[in-house]
Amino acid sequence: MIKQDISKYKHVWVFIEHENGEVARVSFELLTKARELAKDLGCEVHAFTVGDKVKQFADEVFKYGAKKFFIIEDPFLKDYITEPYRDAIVHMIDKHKPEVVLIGATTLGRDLAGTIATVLQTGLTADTTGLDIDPKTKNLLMTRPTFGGNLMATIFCPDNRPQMSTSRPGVYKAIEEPVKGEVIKEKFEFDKSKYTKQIIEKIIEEGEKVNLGFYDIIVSGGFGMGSKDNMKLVQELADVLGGTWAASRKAVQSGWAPQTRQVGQTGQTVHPKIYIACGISGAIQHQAGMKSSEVIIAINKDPDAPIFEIATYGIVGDVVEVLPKMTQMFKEKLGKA
Amino acid sequence: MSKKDFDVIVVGAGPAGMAAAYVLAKAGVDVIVIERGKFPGSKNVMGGIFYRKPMDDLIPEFYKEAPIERHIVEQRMWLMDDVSHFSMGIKTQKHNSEPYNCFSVLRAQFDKWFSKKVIEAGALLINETVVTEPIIENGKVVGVRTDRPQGDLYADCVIAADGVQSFLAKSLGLRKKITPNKVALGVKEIIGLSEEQVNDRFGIKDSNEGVTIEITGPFLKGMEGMAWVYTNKNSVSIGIGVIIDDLINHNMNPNDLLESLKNHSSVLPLIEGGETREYLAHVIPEGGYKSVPKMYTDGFMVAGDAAMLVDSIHREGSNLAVESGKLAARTYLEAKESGDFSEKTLSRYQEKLEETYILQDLRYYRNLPELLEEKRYLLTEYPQFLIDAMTEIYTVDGVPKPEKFKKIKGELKSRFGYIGLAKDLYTIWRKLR
Amino acid sequence: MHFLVFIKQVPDAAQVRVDYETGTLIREGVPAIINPFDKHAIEAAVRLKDQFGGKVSVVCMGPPMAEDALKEAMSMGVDKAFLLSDRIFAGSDTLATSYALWAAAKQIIKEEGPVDIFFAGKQAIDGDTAQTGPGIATRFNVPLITYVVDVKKLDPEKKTVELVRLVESGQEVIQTTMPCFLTVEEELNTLSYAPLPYLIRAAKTPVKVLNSKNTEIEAEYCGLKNSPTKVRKAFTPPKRERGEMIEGDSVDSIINQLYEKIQPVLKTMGKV
Amino acid sequence: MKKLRIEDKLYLVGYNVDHEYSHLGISDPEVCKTCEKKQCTYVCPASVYSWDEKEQKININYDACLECGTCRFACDYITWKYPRGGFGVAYKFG
Repeated sequence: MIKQDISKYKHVWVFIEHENGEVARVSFELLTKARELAKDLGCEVHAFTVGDKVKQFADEVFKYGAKKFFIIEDPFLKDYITEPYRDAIVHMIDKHKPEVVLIGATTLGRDLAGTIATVLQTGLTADTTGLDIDPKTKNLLMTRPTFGGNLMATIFCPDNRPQMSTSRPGVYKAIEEPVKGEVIKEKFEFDKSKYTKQIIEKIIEEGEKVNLGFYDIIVSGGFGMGSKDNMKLVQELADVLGGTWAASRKAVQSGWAPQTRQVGQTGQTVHPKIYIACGISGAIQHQAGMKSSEVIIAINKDPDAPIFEIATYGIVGDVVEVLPKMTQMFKEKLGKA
Repeated sequence: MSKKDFDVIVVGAGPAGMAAAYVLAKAGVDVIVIERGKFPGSKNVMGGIFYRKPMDDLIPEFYKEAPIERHIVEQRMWLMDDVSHFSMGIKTQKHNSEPYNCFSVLRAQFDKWFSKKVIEAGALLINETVVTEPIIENGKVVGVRTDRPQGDLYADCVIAADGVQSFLAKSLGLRKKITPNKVALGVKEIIGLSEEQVNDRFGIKDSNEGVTIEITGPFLKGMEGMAWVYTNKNSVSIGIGVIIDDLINHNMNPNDLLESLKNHSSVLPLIEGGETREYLAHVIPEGGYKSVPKMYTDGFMVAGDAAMLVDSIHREGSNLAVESGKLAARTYLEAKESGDFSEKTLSRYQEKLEETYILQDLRYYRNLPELLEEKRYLLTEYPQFLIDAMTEIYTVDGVPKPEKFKKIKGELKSRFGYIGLAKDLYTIWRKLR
Repeated sequence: MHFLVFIKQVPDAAQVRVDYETGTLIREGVPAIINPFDKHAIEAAVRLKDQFGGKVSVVCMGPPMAEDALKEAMSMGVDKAFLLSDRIFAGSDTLATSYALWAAAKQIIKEEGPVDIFFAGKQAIDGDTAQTGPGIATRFNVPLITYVVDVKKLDPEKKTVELVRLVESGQEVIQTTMPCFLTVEEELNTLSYAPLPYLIRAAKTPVKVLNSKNTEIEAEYCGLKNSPTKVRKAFTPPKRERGEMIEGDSVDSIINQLYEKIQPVLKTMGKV
Repeated sequence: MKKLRIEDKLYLVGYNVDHEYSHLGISDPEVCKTCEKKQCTYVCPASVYSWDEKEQKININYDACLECGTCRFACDYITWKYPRGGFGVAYKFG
C-alpha cells in the first residue's frame, strides 16, 4: 500500500452529477449530508464537476451550502465518458486534496468512482446508506448493505485520503442552506488521441429490458389484480408517481407481466424508497425481493395477507376499486392533472 | 461394437453409483459417472441413517474422515396414537465404540465427500447432465443418450443407479409400471437446534452419540407408514413416509401430516424452538422383494433404488445401494476378463445379490407388503390395544391388578376375538416363513 | 482473439438467511456458486470465441475450493482456467483485489498471449461493490464499459467493438477500440446448455494455480494490512415490523391519509 | 410449534429455476375437468398443482417442484421428466 501524508487533506467534496444540463438530485442530497460531516470535521463543503457547460450549476450548488465549486469546462467533456472524466477529476483531487469525496451511487457514479479511486490508490466504499464521522479519530464511517440487504457493514479508511464513498440516491433529504460561494475554474489538457471510446447513440425510451433497480418508486401487481387488463391500473399509478411497475411471480406466471418485471426470490431484488404492493399476498418468496424497500404500502382484500406483516402502511380493500381513485387523487396532489 | 468412449458409464452419483464407480476406478477401469444434480447429493434424500458395514468394506474407517453427524447408540421404537406413545428400544455401549453400527448423515454433504473419493480413485464425474435413454444396438445396450448437445456416450457396460424413478430400467422393459401402493412418499425437515439442546432432549452425554426414534401406529389413521426422528450434530431430521395410495385415499396432504407429527405431544418437546433449515421430499420404493426387477440385460445392470432395493421394515436403503453398486462393479470386472458383457455373464450380478443378506432379507419379508395392504388393521388395532393395555397397567386408580389384567384380556377378546387373533398370528408367521 | 474473464465464487446470496437473535448470517450449507453476473460474462466470451475464433481464459481469486467455480466455467466452454490462490490475499479490499487480479492477468497474458476483451460481471452478489472490474481496467489503462447489455458488432480487423450499455435514462451505444474491459448485466445473453464434450474436458483438465511464487505479485499491495478500507463492524438490519393499517369511512379518506403519511418521502425524492 | 405454511418451507429450499422449460405437464388437460379426486392438488408435498376454477384447468407451479415424483405415481396423466441438468432443486443438507 502506498503511504500518504494524510494531514494535507482537507474539506468534504461532493461530485455534481449532471446529464442534459440538469443536476442529478442525489448531488443535492449529498451536499446536504456533507454539511453535517463538514461540521463534525470542522471544514467546508465543496462541490466539483467536469463537463462542457457546468458553470451554470453554480447557483444551485451554492444553494445547498457548497462554499467552493471546482470545475473543469471543456467541449470535449460534453457527454459522460469514463476516462476523460476520470483524468480531469483526478487532476483536481490531486491538486486540492480533499479529505472526503462523495459521489452518487448511480450508474454513472459507480462507473466513475472505482476508476478514480484506483488511480488515486485510495479506499472506496460503494453504495453506502449511512455516513458518520468517528468522534475520536475523525475518520469517515461508511455503512453499506451487503448480501442483498441481509447484512450491514461499517467500513472506514484510516490511512488513505481522500476517503471515498458512493452513496445511494434517496437516502438523505436535500435541504437548502444557501451560502455565497466561489467558482474555481481548473484547466486540464486532454491528449485526445488517448481516448478511443465514443458514444454513437443514446436511446432514451424504456424497452422491455427494464432494470427495476433504477427506480425509487415501484408499483407492483399480484394475482389479486384479477386479470391482465387490470395490470394497467398498476402501470397508471406508476406513471403518475414517476416510477415503474412490476409484478409478483403469480402474476407473471398468469401471463399478465413479462418475467423481466418479476420481483421476488426468482425475480429481481429491489430496494426502492416506496414499494406499493397491489393484490400481492406477500409470500416470503416475494418478500425476499422487496422487504428492504424503505416504505412499503400494501393494498389487499385479505386482512390476513402476510404482506401486511411487513408493510409500513396497509390498506384493506379491493385493488380494482382503490387503484384508479389513488391514481386520480395523486395526479391532482402532485400537480399532474 | 461401433464406438467406445469409456469402459463403463455409471448413471447417477448416489451411493449405488458411486460405490460402483469407486470399485471400478480402483481396478483401473475407465469409468464415467453422470449426475443430473448440481453436485452429488444435491438431489438426494433419505431418512438420515447410514449403516457402516458395506461402506467400511469399500473405504476402511471412512467415518473418520467423512462428514457424518453422530454415531447411533440408541434406537427407539414408538407405537403412537393421538395422545400417547408406547416405547421400546435398545441402547447399548456395543454401538458406542469403533467401528460403530450406523450413523446419522446429511446426504448432500456426505455424497459430496464420497464423490471426491471417487474422483481421487480415478473416475470421471460429470454433473448437471440428465441421461435420457439407453442407446441400443443389435438389442444390446451400448451407451446412453444425455440431454446435452453432442450428448451420446458409448461404453462396454452401463450401470444404472439413477434412483427410484429409474427411467432407464423402465425403458428397457426391466421394470414394470410401479403402482402407487408400492411406493411411499417421504417428507422430512431438518430442524436446527444447538448441540446441547439435542444432547439434553435425547439424553445424550457426548455430542458424537446419537439416537433414532421410529414411530408407527394408530396416529397414522390406518395409513401404512412410518415416521422418524434422528439426531444430527446440531439439528434433528424429522420425517414421515406414507404409501402414496393411502395419501390419495385419505385425502391427505403430506405437509399437513408432517406438521401434525411435529406438534404431537410426544414429539414436540424434542424439536420445540428449533428453526426449520430445510424441507425435503422423496419417493421410497417399498414394494419389497416382489417388486425387484430383473437387474441386468446385455451391457446393462441396475443398482440401488432403481432396482427397488429397499428394506422398509428395517429402514435400510443406502447400504443396500452401496452393496449392490459394489456387486455390479465386481460383476463387470469378471465380465471384462472374458470380454463378454452379455446378459448371460451379467446375470451373475443378480445371483450374487441373492447370495447376500440384501435379497435374503427382502425375500424374508416378501409377503409383508401385500399382507399389510390387505390387513391395514394390523397397523392400527394391535398397536392401539398395546397402548391401551400399557396405559391401563400404569394407571393407579384403585382397581386391583388382577381385575385390570382381566379387563385387558376381555378387551383383547372383544376387539379381535381369540380366533381372529390366532388367525392373524398364523398369517404373519406364514408370510414370514 | 483472446478473451479473459474475471470471475468470483460467492455464497448463493438468495439462500443466506438472517438469524435475528444473534444478528448474524446463517451461511451453513449455503452453496458456493459462480457470481451470476460473471456467468453471463463467460457466456459472452465463449460466444465471441465461437464466432471469431481464438480462446477464452478465466481467472478466479479465492481459496482452493474456488476450483469448483473454475471447473464449472470450463464446462461452459472456457479453454484455460487459473485459480489465484495465496494466503497473502486474505482480507483484501477491492483495491488490493484489483491489484492482485491485474498482476495475475499480466501473468496469464505472458503465458497465453495478449487479451482483446476483458470481461467481468457488473458486480458480485455478496459484496455488491461493482469496483473490482473498474479497478482492473484502470490498472491496464484500457477503456472501461460498465453495465453492458449487448455486444452489437466486433471488427477483428480494425480491433473495434460496438456495445450497448445501460444508463439511468435508458441505454447508450458505445464504440471502442480493443483491448477493452466490459462489466456485464444478466440481460446480455441467455446461458446456453453446454455440449457434453465441454463438461468432459472440464472434468479432465486441471486448473492452473497462480500465487505469489509463480507471478510477479508483490505482497506489499495485498491482504488486509495493505487494504485502505477496513471493516469496523458488521451487523444485521433490524427485522421489519408490522406497520400501520390505514382505515377510514371512504376510499377517498384512506387515500388522503396515506398521502399525508408519504408526503415527506415524496418530498425527499422531489416528487412534490 | 407454529405451523409452517408450505410457502415458508419452500423458501428454505435452494432452487436453480429453469425459466425456459417446465419439466412437468399434463398429457390430456380435458381429463382434469372430470377428475373427481384431483389428487395432484393435495398429495404433492410442494403444492405444485392447483385447480383454477375459472379457467377449468390445473395450474402447475413447476419452480417449486421437489422432484420427488409422487405426482407421477399418483396420476397417469402427469408427464414427468427430470429438469434439465443442474436445474431444479438443490438440497443443502439432504
